[in-house]
Amino acid sequence: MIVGLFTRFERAIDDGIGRRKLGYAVLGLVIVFFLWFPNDTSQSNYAKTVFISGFFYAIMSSSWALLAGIAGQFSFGHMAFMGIGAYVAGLIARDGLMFASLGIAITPDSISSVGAIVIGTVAAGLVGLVIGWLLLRLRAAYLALFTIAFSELFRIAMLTEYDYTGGSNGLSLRPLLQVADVDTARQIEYYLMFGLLIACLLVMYRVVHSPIGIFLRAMREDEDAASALGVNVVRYKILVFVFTSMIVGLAGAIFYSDVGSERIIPEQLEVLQMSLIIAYAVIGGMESLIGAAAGAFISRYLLEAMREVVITLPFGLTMADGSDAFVWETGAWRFALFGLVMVFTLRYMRNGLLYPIINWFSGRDLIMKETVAKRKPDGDDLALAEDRDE
Amino acid sequence: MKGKSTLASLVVLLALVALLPFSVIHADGHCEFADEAIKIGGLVPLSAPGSVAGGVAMSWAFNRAVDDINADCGVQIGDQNHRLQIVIGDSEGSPERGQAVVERFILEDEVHAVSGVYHSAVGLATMGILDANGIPTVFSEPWNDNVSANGIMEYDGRPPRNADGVDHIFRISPASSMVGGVVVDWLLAEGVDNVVIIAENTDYGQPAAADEKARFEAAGATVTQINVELGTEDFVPILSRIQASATVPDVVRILVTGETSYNLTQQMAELGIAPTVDTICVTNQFAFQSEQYWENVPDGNYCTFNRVGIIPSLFSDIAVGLNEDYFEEFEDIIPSFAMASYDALHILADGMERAGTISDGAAIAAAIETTDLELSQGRYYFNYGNHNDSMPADDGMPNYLWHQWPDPVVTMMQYFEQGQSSLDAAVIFPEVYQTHGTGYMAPGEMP
Amino acid sequence: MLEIRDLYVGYYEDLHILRGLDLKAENGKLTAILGANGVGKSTLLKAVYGFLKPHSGQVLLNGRDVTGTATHKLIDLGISYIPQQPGVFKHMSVRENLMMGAWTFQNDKKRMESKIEENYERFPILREKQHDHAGSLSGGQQRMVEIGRTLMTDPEVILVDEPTAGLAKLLSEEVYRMLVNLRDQEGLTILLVDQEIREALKIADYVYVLELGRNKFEGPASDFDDLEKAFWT
Amino acid sequence: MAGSDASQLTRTHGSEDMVIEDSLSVWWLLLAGPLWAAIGLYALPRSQGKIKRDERIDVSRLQIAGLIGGFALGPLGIGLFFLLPDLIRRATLILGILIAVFISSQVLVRVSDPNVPSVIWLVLAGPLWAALGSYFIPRHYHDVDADDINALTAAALGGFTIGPLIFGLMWKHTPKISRDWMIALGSLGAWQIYTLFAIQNPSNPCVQTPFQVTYLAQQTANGVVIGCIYSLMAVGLTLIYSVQGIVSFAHGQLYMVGGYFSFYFLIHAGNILSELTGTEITVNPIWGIPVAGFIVFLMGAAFERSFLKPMHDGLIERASEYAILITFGFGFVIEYTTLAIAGPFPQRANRFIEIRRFTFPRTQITEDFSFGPLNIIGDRAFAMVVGIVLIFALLYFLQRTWTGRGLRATSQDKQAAAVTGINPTNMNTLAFALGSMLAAMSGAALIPIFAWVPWVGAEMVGRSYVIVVLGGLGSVPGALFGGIIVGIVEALGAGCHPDPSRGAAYKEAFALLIFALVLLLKPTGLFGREPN
Amino acid sequence: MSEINLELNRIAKRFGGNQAVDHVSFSVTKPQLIGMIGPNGAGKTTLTNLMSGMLKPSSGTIYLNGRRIDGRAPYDVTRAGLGRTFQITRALNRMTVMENMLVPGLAHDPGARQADLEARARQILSLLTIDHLTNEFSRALSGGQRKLLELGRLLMLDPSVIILDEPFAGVHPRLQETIYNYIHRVHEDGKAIILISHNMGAVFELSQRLIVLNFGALIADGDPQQVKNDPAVIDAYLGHDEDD
Repeated sequence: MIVGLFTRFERAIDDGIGRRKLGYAVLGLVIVFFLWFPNDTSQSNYAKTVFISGFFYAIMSSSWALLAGIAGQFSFGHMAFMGIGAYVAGLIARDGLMFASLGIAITPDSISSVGAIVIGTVAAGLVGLVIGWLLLRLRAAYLALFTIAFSELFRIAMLTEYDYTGGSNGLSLRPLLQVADVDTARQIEYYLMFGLLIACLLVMYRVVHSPIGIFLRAMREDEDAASALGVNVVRYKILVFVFTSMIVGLAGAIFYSDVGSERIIPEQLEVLQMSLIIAYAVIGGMESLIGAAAGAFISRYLLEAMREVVITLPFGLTMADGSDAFVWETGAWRFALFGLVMVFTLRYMRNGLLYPIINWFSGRDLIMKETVAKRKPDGDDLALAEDRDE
Repeated sequence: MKGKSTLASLVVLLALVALLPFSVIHADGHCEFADEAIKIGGLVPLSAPGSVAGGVAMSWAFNRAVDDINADCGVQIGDQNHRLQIVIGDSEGSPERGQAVVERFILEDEVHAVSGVYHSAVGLATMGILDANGIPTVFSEPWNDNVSANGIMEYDGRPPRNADGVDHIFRISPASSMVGGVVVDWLLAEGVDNVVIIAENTDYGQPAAADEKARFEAAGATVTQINVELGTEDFVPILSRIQASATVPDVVRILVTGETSYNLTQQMAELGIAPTVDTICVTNQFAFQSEQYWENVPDGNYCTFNRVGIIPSLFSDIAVGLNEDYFEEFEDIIPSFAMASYDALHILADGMERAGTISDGAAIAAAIETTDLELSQGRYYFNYGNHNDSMPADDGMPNYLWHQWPDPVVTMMQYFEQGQSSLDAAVIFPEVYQTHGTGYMAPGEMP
Repeated sequence: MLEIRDLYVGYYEDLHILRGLDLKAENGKLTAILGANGVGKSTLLKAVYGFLKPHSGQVLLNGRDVTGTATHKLIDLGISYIPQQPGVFKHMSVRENLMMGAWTFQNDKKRMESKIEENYERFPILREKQHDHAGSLSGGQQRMVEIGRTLMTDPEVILVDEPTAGLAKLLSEEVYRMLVNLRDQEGLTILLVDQEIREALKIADYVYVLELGRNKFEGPASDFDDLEKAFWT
Repeated sequence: MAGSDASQLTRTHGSEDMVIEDSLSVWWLLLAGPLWAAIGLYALPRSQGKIKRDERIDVSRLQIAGLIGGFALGPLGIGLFFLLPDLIRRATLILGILIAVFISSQVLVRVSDPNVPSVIWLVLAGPLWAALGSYFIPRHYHDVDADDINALTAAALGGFTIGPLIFGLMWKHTPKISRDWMIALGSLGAWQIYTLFAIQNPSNPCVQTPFQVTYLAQQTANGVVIGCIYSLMAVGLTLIYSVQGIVSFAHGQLYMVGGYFSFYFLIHAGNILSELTGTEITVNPIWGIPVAGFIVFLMGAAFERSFLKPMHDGLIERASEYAILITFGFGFVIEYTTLAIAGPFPQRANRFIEIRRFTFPRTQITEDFSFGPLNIIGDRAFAMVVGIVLIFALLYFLQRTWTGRGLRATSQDKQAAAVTGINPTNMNTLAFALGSMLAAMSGAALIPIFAWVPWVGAEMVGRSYVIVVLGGLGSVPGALFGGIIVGIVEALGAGCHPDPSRGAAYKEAFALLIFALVLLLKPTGLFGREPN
Repeated sequence: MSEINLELNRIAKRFGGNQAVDHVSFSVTKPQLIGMIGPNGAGKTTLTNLMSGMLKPSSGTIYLNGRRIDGRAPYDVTRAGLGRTFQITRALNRMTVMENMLVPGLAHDPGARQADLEARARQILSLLTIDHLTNEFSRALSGGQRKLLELGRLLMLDPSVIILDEPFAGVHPRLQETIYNYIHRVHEDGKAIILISHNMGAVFELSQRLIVLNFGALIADGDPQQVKNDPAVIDAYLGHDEDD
């Protein structure tokens, strides 16, 4: 019956305003909701905190979706780039920077927190440039392995150079905001992070829907063919690394400048944290920026909500200890469940769990077939290709 | 077909959302409780990268304390009895998460007090918010010297967010300097002079190592410090390095926690570095959990370890009862942070009763400052606070004594039989606590 | 007898490389399939041998429908396949390569040994090089290893895809002689796909010429005197 | 709770030290090398000669291989060369150069002046020349119509090590740059770095005169022992890759869960036996190895069938990335399920053997040179033996059994394998299950040695990636060598890092650094097959 | 109309010991339809890959319009004015047909307005009779339609030389007609086309000049009718003659 209703609704939409417009309307409503949210006096600052960190992870996931889902560069180093942004911003603000021979001297006094964040972002971009260049030759598993190695090396260095980086005590960045009133501060932080998310999404959306985006997708589909069509694959491969590194570097530097958290710790750069980012993107849809962002937001919320499952017993039944609710501590189980969701999403809904919604609103069937019955002969299967010349 | 299955998965997703927690309502038999329960936030690490084992033990202790207090008809404010309720939050060992959870405590759960905290980084990161919101807080495990000293010190180079003169943060775990002091005093008394310190590169290991190193060096001993990463399994290369050094170390001091400390201690024993006749082994307080210790460090006999918390032979009735229950649950001896967590709730409850309020943080904090309670770890009191005219610094005392329980019992213990329960292990220092009438025993000696 | 009826095959669902092909390979005869590149000769063999699933049509072996049988099961039915790409196991010794041919009767050691011995008789050079890695052999020797491996199972029908592609002339002659021997002395049914049209016509009993996935001509090899006519128009 | 089972595990606490008799100690050790070398010299040419009619590997090379293999690795080397004669050339060269580098560096350290400031210039000059060389030499090669595959690396290494000299050499020998050049130059570079290190940091235990031989021997032994154990896990990874062409990101978790399966099996088996017989019985952890292997074999097979098979059936787009993510997710599920069931408390199984450590005592050889003591932890040595036995069993399985041949055939040529009647689908499943099984078995072999927690796999799996990439993805012997190399690198890295307080903390980083370099410079690794 | 001057000078490529392309030289100086034939393994595809930059030649030089293009990256070669198709079609599967067209369009002329490019793409697609598929994902296309899409993509680049690798292989006869038209049309536009095909009929019908490769070497180059009767070519195609 629900399905029937849905179909009728669908037809009505198709005849009338069009799904796409409806989609924009819904998106607009969501944005309005987020803009209005801090003004809801019934909500506490805590909800804002949760949202702020949700926004941060949404940036992380969606930029990873751009890197891996759209450009096809399967990197596990995303968290490390974020860390570079945050650490460099923190260290610059604390210790300054001296290039005596070049006549450049940045002293901690002379630099504002915004300046530090900018430097952190640029540093992340520079490292992204180098790493992107190194990765030109590597594909798929090798690329993943290399980026894991890179991010582990970075984490170990941050942890071990205790005197300089604060080790696992973390590094506290110079606060971006100097607002005494906690409520106001939180309000500003909320809008700052949300604005950053929207800005990042817009910029990434622009990129994806610009020639560059088309080139990136062409590269993902078939690097050789793209190259034969005149796409400078070297440039765009490096570019996408630099671009996403700068986005996450910026997000990291801002988030840890006492907007979402007041210190960055090396544990944040662990492979586990990276894997969560990836899982969010996979669950939300790793080829869609909005999907990945929403996936991160929703997954984090669910992981939080599923910490314990409390089922109030009906009919006045009681547990052995006299309470009337069954409490299941799901501490580790929720991650196991989360992993299962990810595995099944991958196997059966490769475009993410949110895909049907996005697809419906997009007004046409994007990539409806999950599987391809018609196989493209490539790689190992070249031997099967028709009468090959060489 | 396809559409239906995607629809189905959406339904499943929605069903998951619907499983959000409901609140738990207790109804205890013999006491009349007021409607408003006292909520206490318990901030403990329950997922990696935090120390999950520590978090599990602490939350067990919280629940146990809540049960005990409620069985005793809760907290009496005026003529009403308020039921105590613990809200456990998972810090994941991360300052960022810790902050978020504390905010949730304050704003969402509207807790009246907070306790717990295992990782110092979490303690440092959450103090500001807790204090600014006037939440009376008794930390039960972070060791970093700066925890709780916040009220009188500038914290990380910036003024406290809300400097209204009232500091709500207390600590009943020892500051790392206090622990280090005991270990160093003992070792110096043993006449060591060539010290190797192996420290994990964390917020626990590094400050502790720095502090102990300074003390040793002040006494003229040479110190070699070796940092290791938590999670390392194989220490043989670095231990071989110690073994190959020109002079045999007099002591190897391990400032490493968890399974990593077990691996390290066991490999050290297997390689014959320490404990030997020449070299004293001082391992981490985790050795006190003797079941786990002997399972993981079968060769660790004659290792000494520092023990925080009252020594087993002096266990009060409360401690004995706690320990029995803990043993039943975890098959091991209760760690100090579980006892401290248990005591922390009692201190908070007592403070509230004496202040006569459950919501006036300043009043409760003022009441806690004058705590005088006998609990599982001993008698609790706080020397320095707003009730005291002089500041620690005025008395030539270290700043960390602010709102710090000055008497956590820190002892040196030693196993002298393999598989020995830590309840039977010898307390060897300070002398007043010696249980077997003897100080350090070199391998082979018996009390 | 291997019979193919109205076979449609292709790599994409809607793109047929073979469009309604019919042919028969009589028992004990060498049937050659000729045609320009790209008309689907190799595709045909791949379809028969289970690498490609035919879109429609039938493959019959002695009257039994074997269409779409998985590759590894065809050996037991008595069909073997010698692909165009050298398919030796490069990092295994020659002997091991031959042994792999005995996969389907791996427990019958005696039979395996005698078959290997047969192959050594057939190709003495292989005996000499039995412990060398197959990858280190010359192209012709690799081809021998492959053929030898195929013959381990005593197949009734073998499908041969351009056996002399890339081989020197002397070696090619050797290979053709071998095919003739297999037919004449061991009575095998051979379905040969080849570009060496002259050579193929010399040894074949019956010839099919394909064009764009369909039969163009067919007939006994002797009918194809006028090569120009057959291939350049 | 998890602890409850553990406490029922009766254990014998501690153990005895075993000191090997003096007569056997150093002299035995010193003799062992030449002895095995002699055996190798005699046996290897003969064993190969029997089956090698064709004289592709000539006797003199076999003799050298036997000599060096026996000297450096003892029976292991001889056995390896016997089983895998095609490794002889490269492995001999590597081992030979390692020995030569070691000896010559000792000489150099003694003769060189410790305060040479020009050294700094040398260090700086290296990268410069390397950059120049890697830019110009390949161009020259291209211009004269020569194969420039190896020229880039060789020029970079050469520039780094001997500066402009190499350019002349390479120019002269233009088309003949081979892999051997790179090995030689790479070793030379290693030796130079070692020497610089010795000059700059003379008090380091690795170069300090009174201790270094024993110390280096000790660290090398540490590395080899742990390296063999590492190899076992890496071998599984490499096996999966060679057949399936994917890297399993669940390998660490399978290793971890293998340890737990063994642990719980030992407890329950001990309890049941004790109840049946009425006496306290502890089961030796060796029995946990096959049990854990078997269970995880089934797990791996089930996972492969349900999640990886569709990939091989062509039902999945972007298969290589799907493989990364799906195995990753599988590992995620395993880790957290284990955490939920077993709890976060460290656990450890009983000992294998009641010998705490083997010690070769200190022996005065000449007046101012002594050797020893050398310590090897008993259980570790046992686990090493388990590792080696299992790897050799695997090699035997792959080389000498039908199923093993089927696996190798599938990994070499899927189409040809199918043509001979092998079912590639089954081989895929088998490879994944076997690889997973090996991970689990190494976990079961290590649970008596390390304290076990559910996140124990993370560190180990990172190392396995290093090993397989270093050895060459898909090469079983490569994994064995890679494991030993990584073991030694970690041991020497931690043991020789100039700052002892950081050496241990960066232990993992040394291997990761090598990993990154290998990935960038030579993704096929030391023993990897060149792409066909 | 762009200037055409493609010149191959003793181009050779070795794979290990195998001489895949053996010092081939030829040049193209006017808008010509050139057929390139040769038996399997003759090196046609390798030569194509060498010209388009997918492979670096072991020796020899290639100039296009005065620019040396050998050893340059494929995108560079493409921008210099040499476009190619692939034997096995390489449509960008999860992009729409229009996006497939835009990739070369934008790569060729990054400053162009997207609307202009789209208009041009539509024109080309309608020429190729696949304009009804403009917004489909190219994965949904049939094999023949993919071929057409590949040809269409080439036109967006406006190259001066086009290499068509097996444009007819496995294409429905009805679509083949379209491809014929395409080739004629492009040729009329003043572009040189190198047509590699096994479809002899088509090659002889279309080409004005024929290049024959065998074992990597160029064995004939000239008028199709002459080449057809060249004994070396016949041998290459029909197998070794008894007497040679």
